[in-house]
Amino acid sequence: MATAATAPALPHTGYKSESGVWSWLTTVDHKRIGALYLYTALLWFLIGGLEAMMIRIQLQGPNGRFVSAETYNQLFTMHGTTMIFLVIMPLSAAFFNLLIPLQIGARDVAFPRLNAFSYWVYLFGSIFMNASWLIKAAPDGGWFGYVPLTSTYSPGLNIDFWMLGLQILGVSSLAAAFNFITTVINLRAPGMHFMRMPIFTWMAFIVQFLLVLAFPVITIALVFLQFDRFFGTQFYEAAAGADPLLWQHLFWIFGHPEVYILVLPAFGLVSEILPTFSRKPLFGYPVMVYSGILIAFLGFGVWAHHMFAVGMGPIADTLFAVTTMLIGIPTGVKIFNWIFTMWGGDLRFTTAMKFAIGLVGLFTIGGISGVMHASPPADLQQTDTYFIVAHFHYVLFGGSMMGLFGGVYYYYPKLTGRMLSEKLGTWHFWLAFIGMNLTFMPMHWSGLMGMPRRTWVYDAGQGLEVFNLMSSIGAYIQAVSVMIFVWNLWSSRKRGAVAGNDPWGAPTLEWSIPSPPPEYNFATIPTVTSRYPLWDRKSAEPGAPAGGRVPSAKELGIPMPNPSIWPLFVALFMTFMFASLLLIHLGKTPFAIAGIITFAFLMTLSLYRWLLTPLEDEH
Amino acid sequence: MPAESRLRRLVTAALTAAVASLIAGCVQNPNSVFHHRTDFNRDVGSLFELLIWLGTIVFIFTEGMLLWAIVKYRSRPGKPHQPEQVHGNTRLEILWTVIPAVVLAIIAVPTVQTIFKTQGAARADALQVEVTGHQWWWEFRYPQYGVATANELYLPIGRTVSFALKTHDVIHSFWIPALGGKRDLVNNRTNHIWFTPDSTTEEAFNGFCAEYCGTSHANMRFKAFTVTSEEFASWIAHQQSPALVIPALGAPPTPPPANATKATKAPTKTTTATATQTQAQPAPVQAGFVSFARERMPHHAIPQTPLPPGLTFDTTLVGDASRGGMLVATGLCTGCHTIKGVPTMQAQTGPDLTHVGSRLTIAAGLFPNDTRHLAAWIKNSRAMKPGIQMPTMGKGQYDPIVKSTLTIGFTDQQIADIVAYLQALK
Amino acid sequence: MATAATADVVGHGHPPTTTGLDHRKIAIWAFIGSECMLFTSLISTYLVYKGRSVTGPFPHEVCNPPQCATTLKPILNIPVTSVSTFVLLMSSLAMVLALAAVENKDKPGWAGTGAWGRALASSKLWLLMTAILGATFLGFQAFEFTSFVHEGLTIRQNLFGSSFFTLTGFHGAHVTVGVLWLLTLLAIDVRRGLGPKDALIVDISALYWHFVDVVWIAIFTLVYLIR
Amino acid sequence: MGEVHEHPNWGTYKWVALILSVITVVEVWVYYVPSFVASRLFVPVLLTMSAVKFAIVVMFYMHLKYDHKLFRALFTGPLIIAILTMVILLFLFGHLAIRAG
Ligand code: HEA
Ligand code: HEA
Ligand code: CUA
Ligand SMILES: [Cu+2]
Repeated sequence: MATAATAPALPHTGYKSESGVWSWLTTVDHKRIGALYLYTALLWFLIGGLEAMMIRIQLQGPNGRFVSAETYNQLFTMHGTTMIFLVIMPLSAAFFNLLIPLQIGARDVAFPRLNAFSYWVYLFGSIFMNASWLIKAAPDGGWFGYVPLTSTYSPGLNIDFWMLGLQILGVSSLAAAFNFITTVINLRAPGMHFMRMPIFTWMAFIVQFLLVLAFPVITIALVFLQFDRFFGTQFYEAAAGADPLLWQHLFWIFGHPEVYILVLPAFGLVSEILPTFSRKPLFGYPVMVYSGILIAFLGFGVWAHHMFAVGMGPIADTLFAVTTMLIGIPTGVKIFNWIFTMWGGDLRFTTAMKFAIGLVGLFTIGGISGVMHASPPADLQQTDTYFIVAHFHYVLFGGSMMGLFGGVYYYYPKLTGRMLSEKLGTWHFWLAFIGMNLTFMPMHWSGLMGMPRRTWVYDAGQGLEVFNLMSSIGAYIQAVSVMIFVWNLWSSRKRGAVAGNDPWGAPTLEWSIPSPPPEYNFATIPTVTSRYPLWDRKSAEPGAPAGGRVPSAKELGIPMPNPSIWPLFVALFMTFMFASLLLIHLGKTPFAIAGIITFAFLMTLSLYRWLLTPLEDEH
Repeated sequence: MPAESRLRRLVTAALTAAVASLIAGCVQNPNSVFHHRTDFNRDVGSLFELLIWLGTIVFIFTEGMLLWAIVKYRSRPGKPHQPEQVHGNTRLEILWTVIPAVVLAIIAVPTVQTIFKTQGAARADALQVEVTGHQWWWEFRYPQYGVATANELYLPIGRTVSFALKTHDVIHSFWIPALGGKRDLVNNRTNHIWFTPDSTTEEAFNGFCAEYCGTSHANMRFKAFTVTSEEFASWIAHQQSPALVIPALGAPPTPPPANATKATKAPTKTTTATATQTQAQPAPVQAGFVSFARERMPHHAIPQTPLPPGLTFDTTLVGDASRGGMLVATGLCTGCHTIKGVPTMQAQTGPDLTHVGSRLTIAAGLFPNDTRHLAAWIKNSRAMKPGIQMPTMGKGQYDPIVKSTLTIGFTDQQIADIVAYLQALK
Repeated sequence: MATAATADVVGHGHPPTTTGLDHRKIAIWAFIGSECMLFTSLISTYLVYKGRSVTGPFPHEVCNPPQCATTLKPILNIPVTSVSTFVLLMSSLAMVLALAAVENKDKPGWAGTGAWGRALASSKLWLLMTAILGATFLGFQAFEFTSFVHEGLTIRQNLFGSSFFTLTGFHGAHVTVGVLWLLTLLAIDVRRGLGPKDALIVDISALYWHFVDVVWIAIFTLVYLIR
Repeated sequence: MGEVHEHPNWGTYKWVALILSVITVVEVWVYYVPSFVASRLFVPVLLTMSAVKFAIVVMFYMHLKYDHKLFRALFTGPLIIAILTMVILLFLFGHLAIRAG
């Protein structure tokens, strides 16, 4: 569905030969898969944003009655889940797909069909989870679904959709992660040893390890929940002596690394954009790399800072307070290195640059409030209030989204061969910037004035009206900015100025090839001799001339992987297999079992077809 | 240069203003976490203010540097377009590794001290309060006095109070911004938090459930009143006294009816029969302090939740407490509520109603406890508080959970009687 | 410089991988790393819930009334599990021999010419052996599960039951996948014979197999032996 | 593209198998010595023995000892994080002395 919607949006001058819906369903080209990720995620961003809008309308005034309490709970649960799992992660994945092979000088990822599989799983999983709206049973347990509320006390289908949906999406992320780890390790062009790798690829590489290590944990936590809900196990059954904190620990062991999964790709993009538009290399490249690794490692030792109120005792509180604060140091190093990348540079404020600077400024705010949470006694007054909501929107919107928007403006030309409108872009940026501050800054106040989060209504006369009204107005401004952005994407796809190989004067390999790149990316695999090949290349050969006709893989005799429909089928049947479980709660267990068996069989069948057809024709 | 420095001064000014107003604005607000009314909150507060000021300094420093770079190094016509290619500077990078480390150390030390201070054991002679969370109301017990109440907490000024927090169903979180930070109510665990209220006079505070706990999480509020120790003693004494009793109810409890329809029918018969003979004893004359003075309730503590449109009640109807008592003691209410001294009223599912008449709010701090709201509540509580267990009981009312309109149920007159009885339960 | 020097002449074939290693082997190791966290979560849960069950049967302790309706003896059957553990260990030995046999296909008599030498050189024999030992382990597990159920321990019975069956069940599932994988290899071996050029795919399945074995080593100690 | 590295052979495999079996036998044996089970050595000893088994299977059967060092990183990194996580969890749930359970 999303495919059909997005297919026409892309002029693939590189290889017109294979366009049309079928070519999109069967594609194994990392650039096309990247595009699919990008446009699908943006679609969900509209939905997630729409949910946010409804939240803000409801909270615009005291004791609002715009939606019912039940609906409201579904709204914030789905808003959070959507934004994190269906928007930011896949948006990052879009850039992993598009950029990693281009930046390391490869012709594709290590496992092209696995790559397609990841996308289809994501697509079907996201549709599955949102299908719950259609039967008025959207998840309503909050995005971290604490038990026993989500186990014993939520009989409906709502939580099943959430639980199974996350399970499906997990498969997608894991498959992609193994793929990219292998790609980065094994497909770097000659001469590109690790310390010459573009910083975005580095951050992406680190994120893959976070994914590989964090997702199994939530998988298990969800398996327990599934077993409890479907098969009557006791993992979260208080009456049986279970401890609900088990869920909280398992969730946050995943959950905190997850937040760095959400932000590191954005950091990577910003680290590409700032040098380009400062005409200066990244300040302290090695430190940027090491700090990234350190953040990731520390990220596994801080999870319980989400649980300071559960009564873990002073020793545990101290332990996690200290580890949490430590993370501020490597992150700070990044911030300052970015500032000093601009220092003494020749700054050009393109839209991409504006968003990059926006990240540096706004993430810092979120980070500082984060450090305030890190102090348990103070956090007892902050936790589960809008003060927290403010924190994580500054890091998520001010951090991740700003970086990703910047990335879109920066790489849209490479993806489509056309530039986005700078004029609309500027409007998008300033409205988003003003809107987001107007929305989320007052939340610090409303939180400290005693407004708990996840509350359907707040009472009048408690000094909360003004701040909530400001937040709502800010949100509407953001809505306008997003619409401008959407319009920009749509209108520029045909009318945008033709980009050429390197519209920005950027230093890294992806800019040495035509835009959009030919299916094989590099006619000849480059040999890398430095961190910024295109800058060090003293106006040597400019790569294929922009606009000139690009020879096809066949003409060059470059072996390309064949398209395949099987990854799509495997993904589809897997989704149906999980979905069949819902029948258990509809009292149709036999059908459920039948469904699971059938779809498991079909899935295995398609899997064998996939594995037994060779990736390429013999050559 | 002047351009930049002006800009910088501007930003700095704006920020200090912002922070000042952050603290100021909050201090004025009686709900805010900076409205310190306990030792606990003062400790937390001083730590928090340290965090805010350090945070502000870091913020001004970082953002200032950012703005400076943006303004100073923006591309200008005259300027050479090939800046010097700096790749890094180890000394600088060490500098901004060390400085944050120092700042964090400055935060960490008082943090750890406060952790151990606030989580130590409460003094032995502390007032014990058992808090039990229910979807979506609060049960408060004073084990030292054998007193049980709901949704309204009385605390003597100057005496340390130690809360034992438990939950009946899902995880909740106990929070009174002005008195103390949150503690979650977790299954199979008993959490503790203690503090000493040090208000100068009697005060009323808002309390909240701060952990998402389902449909009416937003409506799981409560009130806390700090009173003098004399008033507290008198309040306890009053709470210990049995409720207004109706003789006819001394009879062995009539088993709680099985389902709504029968239940709501049952009383309609009995009342007409018994109303005439029974006479309610006048409530025992109340000496001294029985509840926080209504007129002293501060604006922010008075619930302003609107009644759902269409849920009306003619407040001119005069109710008969004894008839109302019969309805209560023989009807659905027996299934869930306790009224000390009434044999049929010993259930634990819902709030203890023994002294409900002396409370200032109903429905977990959602509505003021007056005739209009109480009547509406009896009539159709589910329309007033989404998702709750207490059934809709007014004749012809629409039950949003069962999704049907009641063909039988209490008439407005009967509701007036019940309200009269409940209000008599001072 | 960047695009100037050409790594491989335009056209045919793939450039060699950066590390000279095969993609699939890197992927399987990354996968195994990920599996570490998976089983950590399962094992941690089992240990966290150890001794928290409100009713029996218990792993190592007797459960007396009133905690249990009737007196229940400790449920774990160490002798049987020890044997199945040994079986799984031996399957790992068979697996390495299978790999060695495949790797040395092109050197007839590499393992000696005697009967034993010829046996050592037979990849089919050792693949089959590994699969059989794996299946035997599963047989033991099936026996263990059924006898537990008869003694009143189901996955719904108590925290111990839930966490025990889920943990060992997950491991059992991994073994099952492994057996199927081995049988697929055996089939290929029978159809067209596996040679040195196939060493990699055998190597990969071997890594998976040994990892599953290693996990069991941990489970055997943490769940069965430590009281 | 199989990579070349000196491979352990039947000789090594045989010994490894032997050691594994012996350790396993010892493990089970000590399990049946009440006095030892009671001693505070019981848990550490068992843990060490299984750690040894774990290590030699990984080093020799999974030939990590002979293989590309990259694989060592890919495995030990996650393993360390996994073990740390388990230890912290057991601490948080007051199980650090596993027998307390
Ligand atoms: C992009 C995602 C992201 C990122 C990057 C972060 C980063 C950080 N987060 Fe945040 N966090 C979330 C997303 C994120 N967080 C989310 C979604 C939640 C809520 C979950 C929920 O409950 O729904 C949350 C909640 C959350 C909590 C729990 C609060 C509570 O529920 O009670 C805590 C507590 O410690 C915390 C801390 C931190 C810290 C210390 C950082 C650090 O990494 C920040 C480090 C950065 C800086 C410090 C700024 C730059 C540094 C300098 C300029 C140097 C100088 C600075 C100093 C010396 C202080 N976060
Ligand atoms: C990356 C993550 C992310 C992003 C980008 C956002 C973006 C926004 N968030 Fe969200 N938010 C979360 C992650 C995120 N949020 C999380 C994790 C939670 C916690 C959930 C929980 O508690 O479980 C949360 C919770 C949360 C709350 C608290 C709810 C509560 O606790 O009761 C609020 C309240 O205002 C809010 C508001 C907003 C707003 C106004 C935006 C805006 O920035 C949105 C901007 C986007 C738009 C405005 C798009 C509008 C588009 C259109 C109008 C076009 C529509 C047309 C079509 C659909 C065809 N968010
Ligand atoms: Cu109780 Cu929220
Ligand atoms: Cu966190």
